Amino acid sequence: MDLDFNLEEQAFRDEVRQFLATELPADIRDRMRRDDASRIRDDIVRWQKILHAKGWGAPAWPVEFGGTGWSKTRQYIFENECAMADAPAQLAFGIKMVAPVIMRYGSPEQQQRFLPRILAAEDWWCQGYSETGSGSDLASLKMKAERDGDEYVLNGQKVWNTLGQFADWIFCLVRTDPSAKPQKGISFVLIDMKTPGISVRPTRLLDGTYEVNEIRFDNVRVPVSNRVGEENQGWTYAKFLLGHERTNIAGIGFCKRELLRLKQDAAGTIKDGRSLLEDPAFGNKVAQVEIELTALEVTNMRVIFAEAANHAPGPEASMLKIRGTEIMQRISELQVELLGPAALAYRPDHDGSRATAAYLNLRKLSIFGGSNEIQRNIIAHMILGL
Amino acid sequence: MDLDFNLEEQAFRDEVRQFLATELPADIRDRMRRDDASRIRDDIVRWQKILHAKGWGAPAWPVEFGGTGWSKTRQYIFENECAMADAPAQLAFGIKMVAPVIMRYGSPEQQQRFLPRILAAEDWWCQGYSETGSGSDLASLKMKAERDGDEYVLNGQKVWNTLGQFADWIFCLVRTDPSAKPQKGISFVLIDMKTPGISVRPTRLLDGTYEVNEIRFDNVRVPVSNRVGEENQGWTYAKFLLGHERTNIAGIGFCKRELLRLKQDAAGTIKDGRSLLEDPAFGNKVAQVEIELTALEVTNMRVIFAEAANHAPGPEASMLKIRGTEIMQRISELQVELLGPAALAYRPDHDGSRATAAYLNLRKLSIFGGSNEIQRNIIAHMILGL
Amino acid sequence: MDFSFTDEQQMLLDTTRRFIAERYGFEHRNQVRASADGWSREVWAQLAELGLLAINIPEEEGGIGAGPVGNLLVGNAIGEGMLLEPFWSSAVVATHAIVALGSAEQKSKWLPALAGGETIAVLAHEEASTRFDAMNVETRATPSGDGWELSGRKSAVYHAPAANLLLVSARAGDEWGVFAVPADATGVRSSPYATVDEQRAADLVFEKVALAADARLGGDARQSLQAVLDYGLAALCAEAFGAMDRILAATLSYSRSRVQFGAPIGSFQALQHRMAEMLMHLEQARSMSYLAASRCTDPDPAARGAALSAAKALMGQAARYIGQQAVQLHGGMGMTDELDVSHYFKRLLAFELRCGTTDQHLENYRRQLRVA
Amino acid sequence: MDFSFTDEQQMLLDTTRRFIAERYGFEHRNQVRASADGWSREVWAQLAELGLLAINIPEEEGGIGAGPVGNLLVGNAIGEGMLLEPFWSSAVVATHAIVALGSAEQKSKWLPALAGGETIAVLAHEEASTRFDAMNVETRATPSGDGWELSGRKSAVYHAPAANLLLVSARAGDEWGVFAVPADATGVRSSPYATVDEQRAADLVFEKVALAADARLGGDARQSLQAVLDYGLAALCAEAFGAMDRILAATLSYSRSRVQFGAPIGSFQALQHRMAEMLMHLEQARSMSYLAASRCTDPDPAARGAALSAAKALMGQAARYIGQQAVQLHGGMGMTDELDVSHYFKRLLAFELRCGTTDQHLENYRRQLRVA
Repeated sequence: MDLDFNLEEQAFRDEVRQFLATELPADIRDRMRRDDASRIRDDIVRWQKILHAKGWGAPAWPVEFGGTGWSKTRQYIFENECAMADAPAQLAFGIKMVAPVIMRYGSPEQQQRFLPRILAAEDWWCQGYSETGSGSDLASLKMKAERDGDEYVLNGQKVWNTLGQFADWIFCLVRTDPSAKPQKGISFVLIDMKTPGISVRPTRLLDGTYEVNEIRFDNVRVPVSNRVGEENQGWTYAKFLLGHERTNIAGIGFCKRELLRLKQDAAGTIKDGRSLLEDPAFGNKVAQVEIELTALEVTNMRVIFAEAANHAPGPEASMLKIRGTEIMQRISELQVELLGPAALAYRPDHDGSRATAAYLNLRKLSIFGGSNEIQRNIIAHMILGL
Repeated sequence: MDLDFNLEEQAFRDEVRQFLATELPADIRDRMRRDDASRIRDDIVRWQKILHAKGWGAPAWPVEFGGTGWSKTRQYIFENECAMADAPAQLAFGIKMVAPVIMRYGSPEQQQRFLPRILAAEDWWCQGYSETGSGSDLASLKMKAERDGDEYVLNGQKVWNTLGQFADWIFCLVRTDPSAKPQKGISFVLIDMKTPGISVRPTRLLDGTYEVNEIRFDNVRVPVSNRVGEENQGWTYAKFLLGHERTNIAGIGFCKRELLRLKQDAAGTIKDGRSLLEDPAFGNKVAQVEIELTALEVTNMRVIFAEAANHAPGPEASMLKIRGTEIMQRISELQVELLGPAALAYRPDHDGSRATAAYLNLRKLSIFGGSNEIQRNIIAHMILGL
Repeated sequence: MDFSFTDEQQMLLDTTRRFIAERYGFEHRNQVRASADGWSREVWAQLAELGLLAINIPEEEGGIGAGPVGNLLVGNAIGEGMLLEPFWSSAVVATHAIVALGSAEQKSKWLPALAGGETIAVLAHEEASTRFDAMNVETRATPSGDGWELSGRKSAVYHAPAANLLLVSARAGDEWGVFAVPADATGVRSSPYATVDEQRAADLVFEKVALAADARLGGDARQSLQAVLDYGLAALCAEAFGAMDRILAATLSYSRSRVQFGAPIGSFQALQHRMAEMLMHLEQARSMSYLAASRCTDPDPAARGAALSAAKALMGQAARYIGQQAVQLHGGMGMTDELDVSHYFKRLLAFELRCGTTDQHLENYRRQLRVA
Repeated sequence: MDFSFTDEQQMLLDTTRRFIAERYGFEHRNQVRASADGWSREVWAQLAELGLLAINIPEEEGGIGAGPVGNLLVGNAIGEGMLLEPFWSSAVVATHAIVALGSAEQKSKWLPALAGGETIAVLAHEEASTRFDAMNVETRATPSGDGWELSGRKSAVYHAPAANLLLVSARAGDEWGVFAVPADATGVRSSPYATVDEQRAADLVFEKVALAADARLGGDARQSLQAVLDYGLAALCAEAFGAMDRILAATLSYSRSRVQFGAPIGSFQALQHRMAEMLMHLEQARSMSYLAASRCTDPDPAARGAALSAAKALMGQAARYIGQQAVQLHGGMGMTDELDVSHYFKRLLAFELRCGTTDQHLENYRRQLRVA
């Protein structure tokens, strides 16, 4: 048993750090520090191109598709170092979500057509899963895809589509057999966002930002060749995708970065002649969350180690998701508490606003990607066997 | 709106305090302080006789049955003052549980026979409700009562019978119609504990005490005249009883007494030159629980006021039960935390043992009288309409 | 012990609720919120007409004199409607400050205009330096000629952009003072901004602002200023309760209608227990809003402070729990600007931070713990 | 990064688990617990025979030298079986103290007897004065003739009633010392008692106990004493994890078989989510037990202390949550002496209080928070 990275892993970490120190553009990093630039298309695209140029565009892909071929451990190190260096997160929808499905279930043509453009940030992908009546209960989705010769005719609506306002392509779960049981009649299709009949309406969120969209499909015609895998087998691919989405779901790097920020700010806030980091009551709260994060870091490494030892990503990811989001939300709460009344101001140029905006926005963590309630169901059923 | 007791209520409170100061025997009070004497039969009986002599033997009974005829507010004041003065709690099974049922549904003969002896502590009553397979799901109880002429023949087993090892009488829910729906075939019977065929086995608890019993009934013959109300209507009486059991369910007086004890002990424990009451971390925990208790005290008074305004005891009692038991368990936790390693010793003569024994014993609070989970179901169904 | 309200008190609540139901629905509020000022002069005039701006003016001064219980009930309704108008700042705190501290001349000068809505006043008290000690004011008033010269900074003053009259707390030698400053006086600089709960506030700078001698409200305000703050805090608690009550109602309603896995989500036991927990927080918060109203005029500053800190701490915790769970149970819908839920959520977040944070009030309460 | 165990380590775990399964079932444990001593000399001899009493003795001293990972795995099994024998006190802490501090003579004098089980030793360190500062020892050793005179008081010394050798921490002038004292030495008074987790402990008084010069283990123990305590704490964490693991397993099993309202209680969503929460506490605790084992021999006292305080604080919280919920989910059955649940529950309560409370370790951790 050894909880530390070995020499080879340490050398890799140093290499990543060095790369980030020299190659992450200062303007992007500064935007990330000031406000969360992970919602800015240009920054994400520019950073992806830089990573791609280095050969690091797809940390989790095998080499044959242009990926790095890195071990799980290296991927974990890489993502955490990027987050800690204030690099924007790579756009998951292409690299982490649709690409693994295309690699595993797509045709050679689909692989050649889509994967290189994802890697090079030439296509911006988004996800069409949830519908108004189908959130946690995804399998109840209703969007229709009716066969008409070589085409599907799509009608319906998708919601909670993240960053789709910038998208070139969308992958959707659609119902190709309305008569089958809910999970049986679903197909997985790739849709060019420029196809006539698609309309995107951004949803204003509580923090004032536009991050998710409602997308309507009115008689949208998509070539059948854009379907991945077999007709009516989409649910299988969706579940496969879910497993991949959950790599690094704990967000250790993000938590560490924001915890450091919290500690720095606490150390700079003076109360009764000492800093809030030294204040017993507030300091204990910071200590508590740092301890929990320390434990989660070890737990995360244990899960990676188990996966590497030939286990597929399992329901353990649900634990990482719940605890990771709880910790991130807790850190965010403490950032607001630290500011106190200064967190009331809500304007872009006000120091307090970053923490407040993050607090509002990060409520999503326990809702999306399978709500934390759904994750608890998964733990109860899949791990505890209840 | 006035949160304070009015002059008449204050005068009553002072009268109760004065009575307690002079009439509560010092040896009983000291046993209560040293160890929880509410499990000692002689102390409870002696105190009940003193209360009875004063005319205060049954605070909630109407005058016609020898009760005080006090308002809900006076009952509340009385119970809290008694608890704060370290008086043993009155035995609920007779005074608060079976007596209201007998008053409402019993025959005049039953009323004349049982009520005066309850008041005078001549009969010790206990409750026979739960069975091995019927805890939260009480209506599934199986103990049989078969009619044989003027008698019922009882067979079965009751568990979690509190203080039944001292009992003269037991009231039981028994199944008189096995073919009816679970809640329909139940009757409410009164049983002399000296009847042949009854055997009592005390259950050793985690704190080493004997507080509950398993009671077996083997062909126990009980006169039909000992049935309260109608045959097969017992579930109605049980529900009626439940409402009465829940008066003062929050235990404000007990919480206040134990909180005061906690604060006194904290004030006497020195760390880094100041007391643990002044220690920011520990002091905040004490402050938190005192604040919650303050709120619950107001909530409790609101419920009493609403009941007095002609509403029956409602599902609001579930809130009082949950929060009251949470607060009491929290105070108990803090008493153990305050002692630290001194709470490890577990022997009657060791200072630390009282808090530790209480901590172990008080786990029951969230389990018995309808577990806190069942109370949350009640709130969801009866108050929130979910 | 009496938890009933008088007919007059009940009428005050009904009047305010009816006004909000008829004139301040969620859609109308959205329009107000999107306007340049972020609040409505028309609504303000209507509040004046209904007499609501006079509830903190004693009857002998021509007002309604509804006192803390009036603020409790009107505050509930205002929180339910999430009013954006400067009611709390002007009609509660500033009005009460003038009633409590002002001379007869000052009262007759300002109270009628406050009741009529022509004068909008705010108490500018909090500063960076009052973060951990509400009385640690650094703004100073120094005698100058016949009057005073005022210098200092105030931060996050709610509704200051709407005000034409600023009541500024300041040290005056060894004493405390509250000074009336016209919002357009020379030397007053205001940096206005929107707050997280969609209201407007400003950071204020006072640079050698020249004031006449009669600008000072009363004499040494050492005790009375804290009393005014406590009075205002009780009213803020009432508002917060109204918001909590509504956000839970919205959650219950959503959970009954939202179907997933073939059943309303309100039928899932884990969510039922969550909502039961929310209700308990709500009822404990209600009790504390009563306690705050009952004790906020207690002449004993220690007893008053303990009760108000207890109320603010517990209600701040309830606001967080209820608010967060309401958003959570609404799922993605709770994150959108479209439902009222997210707006209540932000109002409750602001409540946590205003008039002393939850942490600060818990500490205040701890410092007065006694073995008694 | 490697979470695998060597074959030797795995064998150690299997050996201990098999021994407990075969010889230390719950019924047998009940008999041991009811005995006068409260532990079994027969079991102790068997542990010696299996080599388990030698796992903290280096191979070069004739032991097994299994180190922290050995303690992690054996500790897990001991916690699972809730052993009542003085394993932790004698075979882990006291043995390690002699290995770490003792001279060659002292090692060869005591280690074989410790491995054989004839010598049972405990480290008597905690006093009333060490409650909030583990190094604030008041017991003193003063030079006397060729040797020492020892005076002071030690409290809640686990397994002291079983020990024939006491290792007593004391101030010796400006230095720290650890002194070997025969349990029956003149001037030693012991007040033995049962602990809440059914083990035995004693408060000890040393009144001018005369010791030979060679009674002192090593020289100034300022650093090494803390290192020994940390080493022991990691092993205690391993025991606690074993108990948590079993009490959750018992709860899962009970919730699958206990039927109420026509369904196993494990099918109720609110309880499912509770058990999911218990599992997350358990897995976080497991990680921390690994961290404690990994860092407990770190030569940097600050890094070691931070890791161990983090582990103890989090595991103490997990112990409380898992323990309380296990009892709760068992209903009345969880309160009885009859099931193992209540015994695990008490073992976990004791864990919270031993070797520094949860509060104290959280504070220790806070004090070393750095912006780095």
